[in-house]
Amino acid sequence: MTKPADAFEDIPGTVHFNGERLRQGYQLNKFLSSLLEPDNRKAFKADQAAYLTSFKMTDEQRQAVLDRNWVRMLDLGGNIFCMTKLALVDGTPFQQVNAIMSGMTMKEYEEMMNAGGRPMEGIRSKKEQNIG
Amino acid sequence: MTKPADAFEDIPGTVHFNGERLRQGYQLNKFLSSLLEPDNRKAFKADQAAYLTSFKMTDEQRQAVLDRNWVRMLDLGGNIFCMTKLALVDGTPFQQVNAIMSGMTMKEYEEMMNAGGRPMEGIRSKKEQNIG
Amino acid sequence: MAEIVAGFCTSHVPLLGRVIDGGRTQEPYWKPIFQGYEPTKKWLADLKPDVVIVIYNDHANGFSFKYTPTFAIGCADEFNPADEGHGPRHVPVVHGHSRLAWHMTESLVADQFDMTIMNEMDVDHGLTVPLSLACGQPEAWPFKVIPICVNVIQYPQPTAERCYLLGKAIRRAVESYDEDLKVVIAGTGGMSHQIHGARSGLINQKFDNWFIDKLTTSPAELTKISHAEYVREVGAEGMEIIMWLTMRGALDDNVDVLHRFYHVPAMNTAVGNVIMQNSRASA
Amino acid sequence: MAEIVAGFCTSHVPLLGRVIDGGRTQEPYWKPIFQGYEPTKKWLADLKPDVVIVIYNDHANGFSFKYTPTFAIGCADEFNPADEGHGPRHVPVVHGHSRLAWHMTESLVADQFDMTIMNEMDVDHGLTVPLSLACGQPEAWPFKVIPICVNVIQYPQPTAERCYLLGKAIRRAVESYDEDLKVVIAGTGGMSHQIHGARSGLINQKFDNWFIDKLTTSPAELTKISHAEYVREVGAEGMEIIMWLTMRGALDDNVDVLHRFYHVPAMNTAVGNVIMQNSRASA
Ligand SMILES: [Fe+3]
Ligand SMILES: [Fe+3]
Repeated sequence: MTKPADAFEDIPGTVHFNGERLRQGYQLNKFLSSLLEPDNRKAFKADQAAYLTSFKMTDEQRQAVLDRNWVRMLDLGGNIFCMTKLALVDGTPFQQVNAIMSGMTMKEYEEMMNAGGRPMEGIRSKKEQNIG
Repeated sequence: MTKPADAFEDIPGTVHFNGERLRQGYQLNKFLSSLLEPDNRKAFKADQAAYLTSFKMTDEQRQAVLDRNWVRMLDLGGNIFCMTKLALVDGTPFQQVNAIMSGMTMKEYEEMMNAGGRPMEGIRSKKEQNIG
Repeated sequence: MAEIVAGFCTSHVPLLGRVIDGGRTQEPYWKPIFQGYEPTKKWLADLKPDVVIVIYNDHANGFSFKYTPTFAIGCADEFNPADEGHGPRHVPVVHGHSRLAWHMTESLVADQFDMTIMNEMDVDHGLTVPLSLACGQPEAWPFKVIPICVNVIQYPQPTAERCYLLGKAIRRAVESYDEDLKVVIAGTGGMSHQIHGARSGLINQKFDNWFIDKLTTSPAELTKISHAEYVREVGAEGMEIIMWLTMRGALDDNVDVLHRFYHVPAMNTAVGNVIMQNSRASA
Repeated sequence: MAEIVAGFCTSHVPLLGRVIDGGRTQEPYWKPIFQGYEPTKKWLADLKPDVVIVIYNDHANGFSFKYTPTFAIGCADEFNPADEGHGPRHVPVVHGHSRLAWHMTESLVADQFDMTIMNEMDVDHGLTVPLSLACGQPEAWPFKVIPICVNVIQYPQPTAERCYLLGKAIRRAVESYDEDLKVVIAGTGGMSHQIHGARSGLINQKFDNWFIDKLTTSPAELTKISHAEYVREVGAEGMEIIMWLTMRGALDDNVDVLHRFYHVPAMNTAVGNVIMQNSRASA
């Protein structure tokens, strides 16, 4: 890919879902999107590892799915909207995924949101970064 | 649809494949395009009428297919590129379809083409029309 | 002649759809949000538009990454609610206005917008939640809908300026239609939120409110902001508010704000809802 | 920096692909056509481009009418030859240049072209026949290919002007790429033919030759011609020659013609093939 604009690179705790990411995560996201079909959800639930073999993912990506390692999935090219499908199938509230991704407990995360969300101070630029 | 530009309407012997046509022929073209799959070609050849019932076409459209009435298919919203699939499945040379559509024998049509194609005189505008 | 008589913007938070569908709008956490939409519901019920053009984005539900159109226009008669992972929402089928949609497509393409023509597609919460927020739970949606789906989830997204110009082109398209129709345009998405990575949960009330101010008085300024700046200020997922600019582009430079509502949070997201109409219309 | 060093245009008649695949190029009916392509084959073999950008259209093979992008760009690593009704052509898989394609997509979208990003697609004779005509029957295509698919089969097609401007934007995209690459651009389709209705079989030698003249010396004039006029003069299916304007837009205003070939008929179609390069390049 062309170098992503420095501006994107400068934003902390954020994935720039560009062509490189798309390519890296293509099969992973194809698996995740396959869960939109009721039959596929059933097949996946019945035998997760077997179902995963029908997608040309890397072993790392498969393991991240089996481990429900959301941070790893994101690192390996997972698209966040595709990941919501898996959370729905599992019945995991997405706030929990967000708590995990930002290194907080569910309680801390909920309290932060109820207090008006994550404050913008220190999360605009890597130069002033206070997260991650 | 909005009234197609008068310019298109003025061209003789030519279908303006606009939104209205697309809508009219949607299921017919869906059937025709289904022939791109080897399994579907097999199923169609095995029992044409039965295969056709799986598409929400009008009875007129189904009959035109069964009759290989190319002119009628075109009238009923058939897209010419979709129609090439059916000709290929039948093994009908497309020149023959073109001969039929222009009311010529295959021999006449071939001779016309070998002599440099249909001359432009009289086929530019309905006002000066000498075809159809 | 068809006319765009007004526009509204709204967040399209999927959870709000689930709360409506589950009959939980009166719960203390949710009630203030749905109260904020009451004026919009009343306004729309009184206005009775024939068609609502909904600018929205899909979230890998109706589309897969197999292909990603920058701008797609729904030309079909019907659009079914998408299965987003636990069965489709139990909301009415969305009825299109195929004749107007095709006219718009012709006009937009002639105007150098490279639309993708959709003859079959399912619509996800990006479209159906705004309908629920603005109409409640009717047995059938009380107007026809022309869905215009914008790619905001895969880089490169269209620029904010391109989204704004699309609004202007949509207006030209509608106004050149040969039948009398009362049309409303809706911009959806936002406001500030990010639902991935270490910045998950960000909310930027200051930017959101500044954005609504500018959207009202000087939208062209908002078209100069880069994707990266939007992502920085409103989050990677919140940058979908550039779709509000499409709605804004379809209105006059001078508008009156009939309703303005902002609430924090709906779980992960700031919620905004604004109604605007051309000033001459209210004069 | 990558550079577009030259362009060529060619018809993409499916039958020519079948004749090549069937080893029948030396039959008396076909021989003059393939002889006309010999200079192009030699030129391309000597030039050894890294990438060829192929402007083509699909004929309801790789795409269905479910969705119709105005402009689609192939960003994948591989594109398989489509099954067009009797099994795919036995030609090599087409290898993409994903990195350049994504760069081009970013540049084109920033330049206000509303591309549809294709991450999976099959390519039909519109793309593979030009490769066969220009390369013969190699075991693998000797360059990478970026397919750009234009909707010319469903009204509303992009205007001739828009196709020309796309060429200019493609040039800007290629020239802003960070790696040295020798790029050729191909415009495909045409020349005059109509394969439906009572006008089936039309051939307009006068217009075709005038079009090639103008394409060389004053392409902007060709961008002013309406779709209806193109359909009238070169047939409903022949109007796909507007894709030659995209190739032309990617070159300088002044070009030298290195090869020019025209033949009537290949069954239903006039066949044309032209190679152009920027005049400064030949100086
Ligand atoms: Fe959204
Ligand atoms: Fe073609």
